[in-house]
Amino acid sequence: MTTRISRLPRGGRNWLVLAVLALLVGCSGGEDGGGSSGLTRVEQGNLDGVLHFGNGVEPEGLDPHIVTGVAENKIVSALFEGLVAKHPETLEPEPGVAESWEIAEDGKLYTFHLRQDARWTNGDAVTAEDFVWSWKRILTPELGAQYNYNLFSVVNAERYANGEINDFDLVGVKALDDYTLQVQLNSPTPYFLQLLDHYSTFPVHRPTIEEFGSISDRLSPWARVGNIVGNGAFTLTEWQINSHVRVEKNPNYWNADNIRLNAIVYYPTENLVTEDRMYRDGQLHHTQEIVLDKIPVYQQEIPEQVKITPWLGTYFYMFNTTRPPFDDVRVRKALAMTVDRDLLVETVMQGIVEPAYALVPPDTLGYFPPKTFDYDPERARELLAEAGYPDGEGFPAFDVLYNTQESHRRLAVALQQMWASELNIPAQLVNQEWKVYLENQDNMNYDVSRRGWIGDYVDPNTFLDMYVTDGGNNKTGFSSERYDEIILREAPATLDREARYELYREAETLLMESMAILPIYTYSTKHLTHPSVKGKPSNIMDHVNFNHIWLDPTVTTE
Amino acid sequence: MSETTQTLTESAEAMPRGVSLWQDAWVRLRKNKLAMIGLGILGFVIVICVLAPWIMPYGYEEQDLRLGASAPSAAHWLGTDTFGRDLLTRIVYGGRVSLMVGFIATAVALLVGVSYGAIAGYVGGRVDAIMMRLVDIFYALPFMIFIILLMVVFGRNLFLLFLAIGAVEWLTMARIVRGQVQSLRQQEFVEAAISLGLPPTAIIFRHVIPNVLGPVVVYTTLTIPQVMLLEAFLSFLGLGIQPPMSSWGLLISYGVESMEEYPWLLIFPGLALSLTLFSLNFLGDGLRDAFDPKASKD
Amino acid sequence: MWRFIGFRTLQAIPVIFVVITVTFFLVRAAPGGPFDDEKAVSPQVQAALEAQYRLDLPMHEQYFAYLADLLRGDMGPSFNYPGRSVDELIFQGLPITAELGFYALLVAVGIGVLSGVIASLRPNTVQDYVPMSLAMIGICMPSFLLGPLMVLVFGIWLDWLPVSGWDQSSGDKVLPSITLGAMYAAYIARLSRSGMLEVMSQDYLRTARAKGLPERVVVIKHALRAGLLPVISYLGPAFAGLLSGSFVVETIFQIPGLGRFYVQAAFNRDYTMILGTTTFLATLIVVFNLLSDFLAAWLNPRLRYQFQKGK
Amino acid sequence: MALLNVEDLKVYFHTRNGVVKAVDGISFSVDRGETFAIIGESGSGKSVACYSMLGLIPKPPGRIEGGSARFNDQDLLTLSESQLRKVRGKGISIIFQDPMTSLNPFLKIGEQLIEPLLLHTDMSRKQAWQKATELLLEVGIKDAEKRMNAWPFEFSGGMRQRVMIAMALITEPDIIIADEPTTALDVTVQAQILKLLKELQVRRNIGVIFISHDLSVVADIADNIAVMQQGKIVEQGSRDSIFKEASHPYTQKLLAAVPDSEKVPTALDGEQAIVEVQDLCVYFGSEKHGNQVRAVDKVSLRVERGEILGLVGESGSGKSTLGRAILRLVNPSHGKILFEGQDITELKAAQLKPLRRHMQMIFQDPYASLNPRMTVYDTLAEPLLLHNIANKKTLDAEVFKLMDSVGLARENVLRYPHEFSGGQRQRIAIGRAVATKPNFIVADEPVSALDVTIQAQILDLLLELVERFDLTMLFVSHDLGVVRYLSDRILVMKHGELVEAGTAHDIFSNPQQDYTRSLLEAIPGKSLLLGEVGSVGGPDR
Repeated sequence: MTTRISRLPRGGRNWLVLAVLALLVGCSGGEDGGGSSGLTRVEQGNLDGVLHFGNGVEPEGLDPHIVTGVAENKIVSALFEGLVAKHPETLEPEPGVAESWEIAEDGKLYTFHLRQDARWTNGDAVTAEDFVWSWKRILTPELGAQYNYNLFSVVNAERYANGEINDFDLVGVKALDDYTLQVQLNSPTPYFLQLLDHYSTFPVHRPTIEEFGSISDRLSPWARVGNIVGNGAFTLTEWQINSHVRVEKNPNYWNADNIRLNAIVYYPTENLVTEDRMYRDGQLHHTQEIVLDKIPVYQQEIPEQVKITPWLGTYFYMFNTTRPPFDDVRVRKALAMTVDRDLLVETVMQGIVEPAYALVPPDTLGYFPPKTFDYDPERARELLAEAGYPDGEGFPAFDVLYNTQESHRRLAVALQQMWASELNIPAQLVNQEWKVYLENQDNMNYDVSRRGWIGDYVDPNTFLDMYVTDGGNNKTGFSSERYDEIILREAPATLDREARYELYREAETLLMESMAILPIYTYSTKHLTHPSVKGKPSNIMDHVNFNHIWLDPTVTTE
Repeated sequence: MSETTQTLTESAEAMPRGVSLWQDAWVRLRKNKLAMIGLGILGFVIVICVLAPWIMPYGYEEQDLRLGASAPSAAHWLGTDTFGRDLLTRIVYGGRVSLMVGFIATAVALLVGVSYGAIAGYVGGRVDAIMMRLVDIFYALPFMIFIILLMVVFGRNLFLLFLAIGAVEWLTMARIVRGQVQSLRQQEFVEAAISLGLPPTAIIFRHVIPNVLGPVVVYTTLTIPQVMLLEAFLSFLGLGIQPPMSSWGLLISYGVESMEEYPWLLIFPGLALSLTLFSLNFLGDGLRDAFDPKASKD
Repeated sequence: MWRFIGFRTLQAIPVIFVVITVTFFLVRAAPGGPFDDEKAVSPQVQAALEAQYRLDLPMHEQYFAYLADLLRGDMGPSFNYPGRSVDELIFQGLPITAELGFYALLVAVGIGVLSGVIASLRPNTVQDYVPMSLAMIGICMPSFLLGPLMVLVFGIWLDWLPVSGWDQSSGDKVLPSITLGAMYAAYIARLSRSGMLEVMSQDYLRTARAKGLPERVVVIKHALRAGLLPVISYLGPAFAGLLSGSFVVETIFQIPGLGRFYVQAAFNRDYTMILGTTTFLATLIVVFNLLSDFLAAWLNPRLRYQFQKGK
Repeated sequence: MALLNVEDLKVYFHTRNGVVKAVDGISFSVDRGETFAIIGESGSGKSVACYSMLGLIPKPPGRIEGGSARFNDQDLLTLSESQLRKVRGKGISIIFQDPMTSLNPFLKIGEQLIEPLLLHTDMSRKQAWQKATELLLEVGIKDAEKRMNAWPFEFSGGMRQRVMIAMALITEPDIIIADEPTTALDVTVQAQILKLLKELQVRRNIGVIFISHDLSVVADIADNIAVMQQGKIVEQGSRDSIFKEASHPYTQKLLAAVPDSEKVPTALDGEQAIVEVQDLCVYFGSEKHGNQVRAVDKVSLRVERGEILGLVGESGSGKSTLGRAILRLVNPSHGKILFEGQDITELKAAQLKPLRRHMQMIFQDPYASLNPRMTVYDTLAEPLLLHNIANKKTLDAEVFKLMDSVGLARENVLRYPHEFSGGQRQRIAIGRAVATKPNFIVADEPVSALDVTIQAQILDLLLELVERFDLTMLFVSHDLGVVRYLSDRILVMKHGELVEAGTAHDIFSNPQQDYTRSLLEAIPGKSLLLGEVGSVGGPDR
């Protein structure tokens, strides 16, 4: 027999080895056998108290003062805790590191009383001085923190951040003692408490940061596994880029007894189809998105797992009001009035969003925007004729800019057709890669462009302050003295909510009368959530408070 | 004597003057059944695509949002997409783009790649080394950045798309041709051409390139599908065609996203593409044989 | 032969240098900067950010500083992942992509060679048409279609294999390897078919048959080696292509490999990362092309002979 | 009962263009110890007949239509493939024509040698290796033990053919089929191989079927000869009867084709030489790396106007390189080349172009030297147009004229090279060379790839053209017989150097060098050539 084998031609032996190797591929794979135990990852997670969370994109980092994205927020808020937290459903402020706080009559002076049992993961106490130093850090000009403006309502914060003053003692944040923090504001800022749950205001651990670099060092590796010291309910244990981030329960957390999750695993799920398949394969408890076409199917088959909730954000198009023909308000109005939002919402958007006729979403903490126009193609044609383009004649071809994404494309295609059939004007769709799209917007190098805005906090201001003259996010050329006056001076100084909202309504009416933007719909968040996930109510901020979540192993989808 | 001259001129006139390799190839191609079927299907597809505006009952941009995505029916033979647009119409119009991109971009790649590879392979030595290292460099440059830059420098139009695609695909062609030419250069008939006093360009284009047509044709049939799919990717980046116009590559990539809900949106564009590519493949094999005078007789 | 190796290796240096230089200026010429975001960045912050990454220096100083760092083996910090160096990210993604590429290559070679050889044994019969048609389908089936399709069939409907991941559950390497290898399998099938057809008409096969060898031995022992030479020379470029072209597959299957870094870096305008991955992949492409040239030479006894004699 | 008895063998090829009767009812027998020669042109069916018995022809399109081939009580034609495999290599072995391509370049010699032993006997690898080594020694390969581990490319053509012979003998077969085993070899090597074959046959008492197109090759070794033409045996008999009493016209033609006369030197006026070469050297590789090859080493010669200068030598002697260097197709390393008195050694390609019209080349291999994708018309028209000899109007007439002068039928004008036989192709190549009405032609082995009957025709054509166009020719060949037939003067080349020069008569009757003598010794069928067998039918040219 041995001779037989040795007689096998040498070339043949080589190929045999290769074939066997090829077979081995089939048997290779990971060591921890999710499949071998017969349980899916979700089922196993339910037993172990591990939440598998589809998190959209890969986090760029976990330094609260540097990161800017939604995905990062979900992780950072599990690793750190600010002065206040939000109720998972009502979003009302609730105690975080601060046990309690007082606000002075004029609404400008906040005094926070920090809980004495708050600890960093290394056991150090969390003190008021930590907050002062942390805020100093995010305001340090050399750090280049994009979200430093969240603290600009604090006295002298903006001047410090812009390098106009160098003495941080002039900035309105003081540690009165280890556990008392006092903040002085420029003006009563009703949403200030909400900002304190934003990661840009979170405390960071000074010794750790200084161990790995200076206060202004963006590139230090302090926020990595093994280095990072946080004060949240969870602590970072694994982070493999493009694979997953794992956080585990922090035993030093002051409220650790009431934290019911043992761990959370975040998955970057950029590809929606992949995320969908992962969910269906029992790999995820929660998805970041639902593929639009699948919504009717899931609403039919697994309605209890489909979570669709209004979101504090508006999807709109903006006009370049400095370029003809869109420098003519009648043209802008004509375009806005020919968009059949009800039809769009019902068909293209699968009925999951609400039509929008203004910038601020309705019922933003009790604010309702004005409705200045309606779907009226008849009137639109008249306006267009008045502007000099009867029946669209002579209307130049114009570009509709949008960044490359399936849902943007769908909407643009539908709008293009509406404009073509109702107004007989030729829109050309231009999709561009994200950064190119941003650059063209910044340079006002567009005719009409798709845009969206998600509120940072629940207040009309987060939308309306975009359109002050020459505001960094304006990008339309819209400019109104009265508008600027309201947004920059009158509204911030107004303490009464109703009076303030009245001012906002006036401003928004100005904006909509000029039709610098063309609102289309109010966003919704769309998630698939496994029924075993408890304590995760939906809210308009898509805010997830992991401290309240728990998994019920008795619930299955079967 | 005068009689001989007479007959000579007569027969000279009777002779199909300048019967070229191409005409001959056509004669041989006609005898190849599979290739002719391929050519027939391809011709049919091209004719339909060209005539689309006159024979299609719907416009490619005509929407019926309320209808949405519907399965094949009497009114819409291949169903409709999510905008209620007739899929058959969109496939036919998409074919115009895909075929145009496929043929023109491949032609660009062919032209550049074959000449470049032939020159490098024929001249050899230092010139060859430099030319091929240049190819290496092009291979290694980040394609994505290159495309994004093109978009900025030239704006966006179809011509640019062909250019971009051609710029990528000629590299492999150049390599293949160079390898072939290197071995052809050693052949005696090239030496014979040199001894006749033929200048190098004439030798390359008359003697060398016709003899590498075989592998070139085969690689070309492999390039066309790649080019068509690349077009979809470039359109995705914003360099190519824009909605509501579409192409097979784009239709397929959209179809993938909803393949469970609306399978027809994937299947029919896929079929159109495969059918065309199969025809091309058979035609390509046929052409390879047709350009090889030896292959015609068994 | 050693001279040849040395010469070619030396040639690789200017190639890589040119690639680095061109890429360096190319990425800076591309529209959009690394810090552009939907929310506007204030000029002060923008300036601070640029200072952190040396972007405030004149272009040529940036360039020479980068070269100097590179010579020390430091590809710089990533723009997109603050706190991580490009070196670290590349060497995190590389083993995974290399493994994926290796399996894909096995799939490609296994399936490709097998079907190519089978087809070549009886040209222009069903035995030829069927595998070659499959190869044609493989060539026109893009991975963005094949991947999701296989996931749907084998992952969801049949529930045989995991739908995503790498090294996380058993069998999760199968689908990505096949998806990535399919196109190359198709190409190799065509290559090996034509290679084999050429060899099958060689005189020395007639010699082998005249010895009374069974057809199986004639094919395996005498024909394969020469018939697969074109495949061998293709392996180098193919493997380099697999490494740099794995982006789609890595995205579909959630694989944390190099391909995603390469493409994401371009989208994010992560200058150092683009440069790092490009330099790295350029080196790989050059190296694998060299290797496969050398391998092909090694398999040719005449060249190997010269090789051994050190000429 | 003879060892092999073939009766009425018929092999047809069924192609799309109809049935080709490749072998049409032939009968012969071969006995132990007998050398049976089958002679015929290429395409006469001689190889097909032998291969078909062993099932080695492609089926389809080939099919055995009838007859029998009895060998060891078996009819080979009725055996199954697996039974045939036991005969192949064991009972009957084959030596193929071209040793360069018939050995697998990717396997070591030893590996290939022992393959039949492992297959057909119970021998262990070690025993087989031992036996193969011994056999290599027997076929005249020195240092056999070491050579077993060598690759085919490390052997010269003659050595490879020895290996092929050893491989055929290794299983001790009863019959060896030798299919043109020496056609691709140099004349001196050919002689050695023929001698070896004969010795082995006698020593081992086996039957040999020797296939050749050249009667002179088998003149010394064949016992019986069959002459085949178009699938049929037209004449069969003992060697003597064939050579002395050939009755069939085809056999006579074959005999006549052997060039056996000596050219009477042309009278030369001895003025200016058309080509003068001084101390020409062509080196390949470089000295620095120790791989320098001195292909041509300090050669000086004159080609007088109007003469045919023969240049002889074995392969590797540098004769082809010398020819190419004179035409500047290979760049000389040192030395000087004068053409029509003009120094062309340093001229650039563009400067050479007008001169190229006057100096042309005919290549050895008409298969390789014609562009397979150009018709006769294109091939012949190219030089005419390039050198403005014809314009668009006169082109057709000029092409036809050329075809007439090289003896190509006009109706073939639009055909491709592969549609022609070797001889016709060489006519095309000659047509191309004379198209520009050159003064000087280098003919590099123009007939060595051709069958012997065709050879004679092409040689006569060359002579005729030389006469008609007043050509001067450098005729490069390894075949002394051919050179003698054609040349006014002969140069003998060895290892890149000229060793002897003289008129054909001088060289043949009174060779000065041992090397020249050994070349003369090796001429096959010398007996025939020098009339030892006695020339029959007296070809008198």
